[in-house]
Amino acid sequence: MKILVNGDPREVPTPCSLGELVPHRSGVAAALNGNVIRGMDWDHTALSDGDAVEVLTAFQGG
Amino acid sequence: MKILVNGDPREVPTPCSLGELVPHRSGVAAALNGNVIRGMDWDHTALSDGDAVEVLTAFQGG
Amino acid sequence: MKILVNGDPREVPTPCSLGELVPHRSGVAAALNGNVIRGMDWDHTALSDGDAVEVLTAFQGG
Amino acid sequence: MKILVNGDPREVPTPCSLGELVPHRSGVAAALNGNVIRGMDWDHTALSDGDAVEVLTAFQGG
Amino acid sequence: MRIGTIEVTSRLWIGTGGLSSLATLRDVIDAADPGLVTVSMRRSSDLGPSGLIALLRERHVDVLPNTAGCLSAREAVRTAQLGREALGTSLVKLEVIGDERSLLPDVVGLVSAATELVADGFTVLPYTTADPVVARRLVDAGCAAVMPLGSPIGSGLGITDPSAIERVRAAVDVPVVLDAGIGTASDAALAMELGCDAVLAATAITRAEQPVAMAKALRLAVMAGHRARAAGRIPRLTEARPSSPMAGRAAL
Amino acid sequence: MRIGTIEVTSRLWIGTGGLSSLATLRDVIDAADPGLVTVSMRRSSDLGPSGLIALLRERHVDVLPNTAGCLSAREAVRTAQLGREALGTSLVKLEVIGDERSLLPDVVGLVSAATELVADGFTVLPYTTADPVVARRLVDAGCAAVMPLGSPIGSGLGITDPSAIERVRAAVDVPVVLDAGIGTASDAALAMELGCDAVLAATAITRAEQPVAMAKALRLAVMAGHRARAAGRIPRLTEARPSSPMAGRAAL
Amino acid sequence: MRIGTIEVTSRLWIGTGGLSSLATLRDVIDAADPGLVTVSMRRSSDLGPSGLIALLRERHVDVLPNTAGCLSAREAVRTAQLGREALGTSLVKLEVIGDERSLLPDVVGLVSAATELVADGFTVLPYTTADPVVARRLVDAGCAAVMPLGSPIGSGLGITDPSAIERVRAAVDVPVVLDAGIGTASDAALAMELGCDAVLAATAITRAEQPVAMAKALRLAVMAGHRARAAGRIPRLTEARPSSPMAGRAAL
Amino acid sequence: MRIGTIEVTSRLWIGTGGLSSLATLRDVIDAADPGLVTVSMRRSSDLGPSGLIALLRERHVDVLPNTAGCLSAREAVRTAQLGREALGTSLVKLEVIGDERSLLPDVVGLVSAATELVADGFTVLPYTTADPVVARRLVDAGCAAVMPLGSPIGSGLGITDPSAIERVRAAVDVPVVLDAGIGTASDAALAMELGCDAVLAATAITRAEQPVAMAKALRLAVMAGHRARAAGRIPRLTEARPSSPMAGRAAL
Repeated sequence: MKILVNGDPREVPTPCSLGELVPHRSGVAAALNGNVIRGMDWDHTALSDGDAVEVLTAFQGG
Repeated sequence: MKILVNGDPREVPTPCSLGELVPHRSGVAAALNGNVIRGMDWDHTALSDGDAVEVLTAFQGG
Repeated sequence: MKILVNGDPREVPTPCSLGELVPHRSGVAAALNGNVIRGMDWDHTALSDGDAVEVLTAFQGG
Repeated sequence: MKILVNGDPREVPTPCSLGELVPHRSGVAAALNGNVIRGMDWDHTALSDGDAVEVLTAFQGG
Repeated sequence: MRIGTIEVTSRLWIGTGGLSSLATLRDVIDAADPGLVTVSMRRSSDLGPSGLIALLRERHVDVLPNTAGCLSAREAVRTAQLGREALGTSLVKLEVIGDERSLLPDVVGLVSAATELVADGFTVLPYTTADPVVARRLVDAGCAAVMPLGSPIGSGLGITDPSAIERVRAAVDVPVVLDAGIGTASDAALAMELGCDAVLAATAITRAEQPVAMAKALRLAVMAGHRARAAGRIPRLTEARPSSPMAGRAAL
Repeated sequence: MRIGTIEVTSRLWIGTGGLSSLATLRDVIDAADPGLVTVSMRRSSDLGPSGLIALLRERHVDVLPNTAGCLSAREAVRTAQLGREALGTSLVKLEVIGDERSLLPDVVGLVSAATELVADGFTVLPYTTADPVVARRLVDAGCAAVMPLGSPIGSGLGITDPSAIERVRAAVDVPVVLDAGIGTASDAALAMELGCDAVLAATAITRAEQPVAMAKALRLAVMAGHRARAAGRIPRLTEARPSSPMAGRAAL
Repeated sequence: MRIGTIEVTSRLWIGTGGLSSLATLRDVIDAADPGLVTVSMRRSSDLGPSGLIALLRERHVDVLPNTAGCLSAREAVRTAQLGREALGTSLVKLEVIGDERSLLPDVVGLVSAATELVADGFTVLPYTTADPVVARRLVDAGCAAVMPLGSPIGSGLGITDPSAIERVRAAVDVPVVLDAGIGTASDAALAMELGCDAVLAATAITRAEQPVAMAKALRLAVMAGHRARAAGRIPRLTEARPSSPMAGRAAL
Repeated sequence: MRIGTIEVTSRLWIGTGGLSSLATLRDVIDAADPGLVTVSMRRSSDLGPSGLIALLRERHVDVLPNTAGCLSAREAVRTAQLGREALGTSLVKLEVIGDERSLLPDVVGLVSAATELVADGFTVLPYTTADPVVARRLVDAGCAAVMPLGSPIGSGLGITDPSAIERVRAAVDVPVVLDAGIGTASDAALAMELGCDAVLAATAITRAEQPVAMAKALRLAVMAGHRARAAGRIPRLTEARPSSPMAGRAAL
């Protein structure tokens, strides 16, 4: 299926969980369609076609 | 009956309308128990015992 | 003879007075070799070869 | 004889040198009638009646 | 300039608090030729109109009732409504005070009170901080002008942060009226140079040693500052720049 | 005010350098109504008088020749003498420049040049620093006024140290004329509020986008500042002070 | 000082944006010995943690994620939540930007976002205007500190209105941290003298010609200003006051 | 830095007037670690040396006798000579006071006294106005440093015209020491940022509520300002400049 990851379209296998999409647990955070998903919930958070996923980490900033 | 006019207790005859209490129409405004009453309504606004009436006019101010 | 007028060399007949060099009397002032000469004295102020004459007037200034 | 020491009149024996008047050599300086006298010269600087002597040292100051 | 439905010509507006007598106020009004004159709503001891109202009618000045002293949006809204009833004008200088000591506005309460009064048909002129974001929120809420403070009411400290007033000016397209802090003529001129459309002066006039003379001075200052902005001032340079020609100097 | 033998009525004085044409200068003069107009002495290419002189006579303005650009007392004294010859006035705005970059005065050379010119019968108006001690020395030397700078010539930075101007004002009893640094109307008003008797503006007018409009603005500003000082401004307070009565507020 | 659950010892906090390399950031951190270090949340290209996180852990500094660039309360709240997830801290420097050009906060949106985040268990440090009334509203909403701006982010203009910072200080009893505008050491010292508990410097360090040297300078400046406030400065006098005794002068 | 024949390491110099006891002065000296310590010459009641001299020798500090209170060049020259005799140093902080109320220097008398003392073998450090032309004259006369005032002695007003100090700095290549006006740490840091080589603080320390703590604060502030200047501060911008990246923001 096709999803958006950090604004870019990406093809992922079906089914696919947020945990499978994002290999790391520490130092990153994710939002699915605008809703923040806690790390503990990633594995049982299934992605659907057209989902928008944001994966953030810390960068230099004021 | 006893009412409060500008914070001071005052004895008025029963019945008594707001229009009877406040002789003037121009240059003043009145609120009954916190609600602003338009001048046109003063005559048919009956006062009740314990009412709080505020009668204001314009004073020098910044 | 050769003199300097406002910094520029100029050939003038001999003899030549400051008054002959400078036609005007009003709105200008003159210095001969650094010394201010009053207008009344221009006619009997003879110029010599190599003299430096400054002739000034008023310009826009702060 | 009578002299002025730091503005106050004082009776001193005759003769009297600046060195006899001022026991110390270090940390002080002296002027006789407005003229600074170097320490080496105090002993052979004789005081005369009416002399004004200033003896200064260092005080707290900005 | 246009404020709601009325055309305000003079760019000096005045407050009336602090004068000893109505006679002096009359002279101040004549000297200031004010665009608007603010008044506050207070209890009438004889339940009748004040002599002030008669004076303002006599001098044909447009009155701007304020909500001075109101500490909540609710109190300010009701005071505004009473002002409209008593004076027959929909104009209101909206003040929601957030701190009784500094008399600074509570901008959160201010925005909500402004929104309510606009819906009730008022022409709202809010006394606010020199904050361009709040100013735009007030304009979005329908305010007819914004009145940023130069410094605290009655302080006479002038405009403590001119860049903030410039930002407010750039942020909105309604009239900007400098309110509070004016101490003397140069403050009023500066306000106009920063792009304000008018200046409101109260204490600066009423508590000056000679109120009438100060009113005249501020009237001139506002005109001066307004014309100076239009004339296009020279840039600020860190270096000197000769005002007399360097060329043609004599050798002396 | 009285400057030497002549009575100067207008408190705005102007410099004439930097304008593109005499026609504009005529309009600037009419708009400014200046008390004195400064000119500089430069070489005449045709050995004759400049058109500027004709214009100043036509407008009946009192002229104040300066010694702009002089880097020594000697040069300044001679330039002053040439100005007197050419213009038939004993007035001189004395400049002894100590640094060609900042155009700041050399106060040591200034005091000696002033002393020499006073002895020669001049009415000396020295361009000086905002230093009260130097100002008093200049007055002791016989100067008819002192002209402290607000900031460097042509910088438009206004008055960088107002307290210094106040000290000069307190130090002398001759007229104090703020010279150099004026950028716009509020600067001119402030100068007068600090106690100056007049303001000299050159670049602020001549290099403004619209010189005539700025001349008018500065004229109003000088009047405003002069009246404001006379009116007695309110004190500066660190706290707010209500301009509306606290008493008589309604319970709403 | 105590910020929520953690004890912050150093009064200099730093932002990390603008440095060319993590190596320089390491040296800056060592020179500044910062109480807190701010970071921003951005998209991870490889969906993994940044090298910055590793560096901060290596230096054992407490991290303060911000919501820089968020233009609405909603966006700021979500960004705060993502910061908490990624960094395992409940601290957040809350920014709700009201104007993309001046980067000034939207205080109305700020108060509502702060309220929501406090309810969600965050320790909220809001970037706000130097407005004491807004500051008190933020504290009433449960914020652990307030971070008023001295001047616009990255401007280096220092503290344009010191009296406003003093009013914020007087209005709240939580830590006040000067945020935005610091240009150099004297600005940081002044912030502390006005009563701030700490100073956050970002651009002042990261864009200085020598970031590490400036970090050291600001660290000293913050200490100097903090001690100076505690030492009780002399009053400002308009007159001079001799520092040497007038008595005992010689007659020479 | 080198002052005449001696090497001065610390950039904080202190005045000693105004302290209640020599014991406190000892602690102030230890906290300030001053490069030079100024003293004034006064009449000795017992015609012997003061306890102050013993203390200064005990702490091994270099002493800088001043001519405070001298109203003429002649008086200052003689006082300098007496200081040299009493303290065995050729250093002198030369003060020629032109006005007993403002305690501002008489720069004309100052230049002539400096010339005379240099010829007499003194290392002259003149207390002067922030006038670059006078500063250059003093250096041409052979002065080893210049000590411009930030604001009147003991006023605590800091540096009222920073641009003037910058001009003095640019005008001379000898050490520039900010003298007079320092009120607190940020003033001292600013002086160094403007390019001064050292700061002299007297009243700021001696009349602070806690002199020893303020001495420490000023010592840190001078170091901070000195390092900040070397670090190269960011430019002042009228616009904001983001300190967090705009790229990579999430869509939330």
